Amino acid sequence: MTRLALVALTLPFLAFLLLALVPPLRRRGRAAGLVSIAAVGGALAAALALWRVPVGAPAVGVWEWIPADAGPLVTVGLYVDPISQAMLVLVTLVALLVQVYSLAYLDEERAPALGRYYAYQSLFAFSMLGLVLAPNFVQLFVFWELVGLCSYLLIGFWYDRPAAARAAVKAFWTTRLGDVGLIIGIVLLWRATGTFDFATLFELAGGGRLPAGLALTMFLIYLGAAGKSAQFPLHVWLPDAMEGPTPVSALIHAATMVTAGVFLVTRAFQLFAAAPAVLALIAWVGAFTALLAATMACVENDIKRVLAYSTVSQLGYMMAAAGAGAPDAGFLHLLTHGVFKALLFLAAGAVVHAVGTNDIRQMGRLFRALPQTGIVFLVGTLALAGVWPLSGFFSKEAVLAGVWAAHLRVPFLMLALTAFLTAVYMFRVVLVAFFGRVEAGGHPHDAPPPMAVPLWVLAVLTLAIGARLALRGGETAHPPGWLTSLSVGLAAAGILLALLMYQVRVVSPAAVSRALAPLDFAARRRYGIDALYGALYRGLLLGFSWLIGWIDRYLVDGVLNVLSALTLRAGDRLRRIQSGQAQDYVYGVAFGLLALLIVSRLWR
Amino acid sequence: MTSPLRDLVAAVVLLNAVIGLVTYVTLLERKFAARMQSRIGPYRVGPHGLLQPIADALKLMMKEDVVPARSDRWVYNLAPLAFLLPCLLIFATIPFAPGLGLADLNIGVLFFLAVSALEIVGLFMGGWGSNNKYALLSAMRGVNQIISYELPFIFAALVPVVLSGTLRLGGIVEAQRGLWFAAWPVVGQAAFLAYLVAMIAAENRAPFDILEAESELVAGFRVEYSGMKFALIQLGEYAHVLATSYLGALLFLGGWLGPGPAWLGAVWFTGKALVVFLLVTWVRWSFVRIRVDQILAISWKLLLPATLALLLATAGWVAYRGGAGVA
Amino acid sequence: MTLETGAFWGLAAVLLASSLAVVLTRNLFHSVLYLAVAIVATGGVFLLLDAAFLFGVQLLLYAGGVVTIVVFAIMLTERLVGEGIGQTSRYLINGAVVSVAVFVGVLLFVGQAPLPAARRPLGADVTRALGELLLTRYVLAFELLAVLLVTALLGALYLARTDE
Amino acid sequence: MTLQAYVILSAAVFAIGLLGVLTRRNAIGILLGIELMLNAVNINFVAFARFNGDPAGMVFALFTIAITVAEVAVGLAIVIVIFRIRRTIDADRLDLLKG
Repeated sequence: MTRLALVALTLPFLAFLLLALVPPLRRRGRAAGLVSIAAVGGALAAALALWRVPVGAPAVGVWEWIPADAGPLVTVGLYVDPISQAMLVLVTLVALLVQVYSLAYLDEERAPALGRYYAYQSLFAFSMLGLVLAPNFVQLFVFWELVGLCSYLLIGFWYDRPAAARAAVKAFWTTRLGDVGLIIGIVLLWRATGTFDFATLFELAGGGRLPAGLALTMFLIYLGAAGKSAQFPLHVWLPDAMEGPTPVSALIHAATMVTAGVFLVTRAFQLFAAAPAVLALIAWVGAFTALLAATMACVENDIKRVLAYSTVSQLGYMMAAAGAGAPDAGFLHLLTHGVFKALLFLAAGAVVHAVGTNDIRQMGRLFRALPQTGIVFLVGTLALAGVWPLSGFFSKEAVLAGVWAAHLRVPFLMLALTAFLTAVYMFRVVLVAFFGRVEAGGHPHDAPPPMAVPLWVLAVLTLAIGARLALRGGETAHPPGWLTSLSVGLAAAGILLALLMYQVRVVSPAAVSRALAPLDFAARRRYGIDALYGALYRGLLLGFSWLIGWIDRYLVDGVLNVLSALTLRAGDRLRRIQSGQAQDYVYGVAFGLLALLIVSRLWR
Repeated sequence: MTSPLRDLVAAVVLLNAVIGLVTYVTLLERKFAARMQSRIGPYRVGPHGLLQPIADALKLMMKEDVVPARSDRWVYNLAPLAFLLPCLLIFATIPFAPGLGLADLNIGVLFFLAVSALEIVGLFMGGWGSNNKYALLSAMRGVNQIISYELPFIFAALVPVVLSGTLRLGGIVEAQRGLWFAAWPVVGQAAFLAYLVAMIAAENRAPFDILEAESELVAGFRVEYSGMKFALIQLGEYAHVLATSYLGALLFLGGWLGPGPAWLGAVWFTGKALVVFLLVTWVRWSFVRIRVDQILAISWKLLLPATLALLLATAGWVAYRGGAGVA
Repeated sequence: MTLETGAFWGLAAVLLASSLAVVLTRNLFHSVLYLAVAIVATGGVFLLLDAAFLFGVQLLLYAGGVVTIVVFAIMLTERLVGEGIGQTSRYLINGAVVSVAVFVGVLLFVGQAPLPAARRPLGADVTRALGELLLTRYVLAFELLAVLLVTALLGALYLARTDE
Repeated sequence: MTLQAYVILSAAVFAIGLLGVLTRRNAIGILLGIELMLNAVNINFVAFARFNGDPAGMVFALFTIAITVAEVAVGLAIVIVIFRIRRTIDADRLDLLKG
């Protein structure tokens, strides 16, 4: 069983090594892509095979890594349980589809750049799989950072664009900020328990033998998760990360990397459960993030950014569920969301590919030009809005149920409002872009097969998962009866409002903006968070730099200048002793002899 | 016996004897040279010209003493003394017979060499003090030549020392009882030959007399000297030649060893020394002068390596024999 | 007053006077001659100390050395004949003060040092003892000295050669 | 004579030589001063050797003499080179090493 997981893990890595170490292959571009796709395809096959194996207890395979006196301090290995099985499938599936999609999407890239892209992709797949399969915190952290590195590389894939380079750096630093907390938390946890191993830790947690006072530790670990999963206030990097290629956004910023935080919380939920305060904080922050991102999504005109805010919002959902003590609901939403958000991103990519712009105000009547894309986008939108019987409906309902069951009234209300807003902004995009009055420029046409096939696969999966969930019923939570109607009602109300505003035009968007003027004003400026960070960064860093500069210029240099001046002057004085005439030195010898005589006389 | 007074008396006696001997050696040379050239030589003063040296001395003493203008007066005046003194001093160590000598030092050979080396100081003082181009050139040539031949001379003189195993002159003589070193196969003869050559060069006698070289330098470093000072220089020169002859006789010809009673020793010794002297004179009147570079080449390229090798060979042979000396 | 005492005082007087003359005479040539006197006087002191062999070595080596110095001194004047080679002293007072200070310092040092009062017997044949010491206990230094001499000879030749 | 007398004589000669080294302006004059100092050292060696009854000191004096010869040779060579280059052997003007 671990062997299958190992195959899934190593195949992308081998592909990466191949692409990294064999330049001719990498420079071939398309061939490199095929190698990478083959590898991740193999990984998907292994993951699917692994998925079919029922798992009782988590299967763990370990090898020693960091030796210590009393047994190995750290081991590496594979940790296979239902969560990692599901994540394996999700990751490899999305990765495979994205890579296939990229073949067409990045068709115009130069071959070496394409080879580089696929090398990054393979490395990312490897990293993400390693993260998912990590049996302990250290390995998890290593792959966690590798994932961060790949994210940086892929966001900055078009490194000659200043915006992309800046976004890559921003994403890197913002997530690093959380990671500092994560590694401190890991070390603190190790000090408290003496182990990094999940299995051992869960055993301790299961037996209630965890040491008390873990709140700070778990909060620090949560910080890492919050950074990766773009939780408020570390969410600012994700919208900017849309500067990368769209497939990258689909892979990293919808389906896989950003869910790592949720995955971490889910994986370590037993540990978080030992710190209820942290759990509550997670729930509150998650709900708030969901609402905040939803409002920002309502006023965003960049189609990819709308999806990005939507992702932040849905991540908030998952976190809220986890925080509310319903990690299964959150994880379910993670899976469904991973599928349909990847679908939405890839569809948006197809739209962007066809139209050549990201701005929905310059799109319109695209449904006629891109019927296939329009259909799959609509499927994704409906799923995201939570319309029965699509997958999103069930997972969202499960989340709401979980939060409600945890008696978190305010977060529940925020999440409900988010559900409503989600429907509004998603349909705003659909209506404006696909059914709007503006004529899109150029001659948009449907995507080529390598792009279309993944879209259809994902759309079908979205439907199939929904159908499966509908048939099997919600086995994870038992929502109160009114919740279903509430969900459907919220979604319907949102859709209706969007229709009224953007299709029927009964309600003027401008009037709504005016009515909610302060909110609108703030949301359009991202609530000033980015500006605040910028100001903080500038103020703190530049102020600090200025201070350092002042100290360096006047204190350090001053002392050195004084020293050097003294040295120079003293040297100039001393120099005169050296007259260059040997006889003057003989005087020195004579004085030395005299001194010796005198000393020897005094010594007696 | 060794009271200072006795030493003083002995010194005065010896000094006068030596001076007298040296005076008549000049006559001997002149006569010898004349005979070689089928002349008669000095004949007017005294029977067979026997009083000629005394007449010469009187003449020189009465001649005007000329001091060149702008000469280095002190140096000029002291040079003859500085030249003569070492030449006479070396006689102090020569034992003319067993017990007949001022001091038989246990480093006799070395003393002889060391003191005779002082001679060049006087020589150079004369050349410099005269304030004369030729005199100075002559003096510099002399320094060159004497320093060059000092080493071969020392090496040659050391061969008997090694053979006898002592630096004491008396000891060296005693070691030759039975066989003179000059008669020793190969080693002794080669050393004696080298000694003669080095001696001629070190005494600046023809054919090594470039520092006099009448055709080039008029009369060498003593060109400006006249009167008594000239006489002193001549005296010193002949005294040095005679002393070296004595040393040669002592080192190679068995010194005072000879048939007859012990008091005859001094006579034998002087006779042998005169033989050496005549050998040198014979060479002097037989060969032409050679060039400066040839002189230096002979010393550094031939004589020095040869004598060094000879000395080493001698030392090796003595070591092989298992010790030196009379026993 | 024994002969040795008298000889010592005489030699000491000659040595000191000629040394002073070496240092103070304005004529370099005279300086060198005075040095010759000083060297001979030193040799005399060696004789007083029963080191006859050293006396011989001293005369033999220094006589050549001194005259060589003269020759070079003359070469360097660039004139074969002429006035004496002038040389002057500088800071004579300073030098005198320092020298006298060193002398006094040594005197004070010697004054308190425990020195042997009388001569100890030196053995019958000093020269033989010297030779044996040279070739046994100090043979390494002796050989090194030979190396030094050769090196100095070559070095002097190299330095003084004319560039062709 | 006592050893003190010889040592004092030696010290005096040494001081005189030092005076010459310190005050002479002519490089050859300085060399002469050095010769004097070495002579003084030799007197000391021999005197101590004699009074201690140990010929080792005389061996050292021998070494000193030989080394002096080497020193004179090299020193004069240096003087010649200096003269050739600077046309002077006035020690006051030989200050290329001035700091």
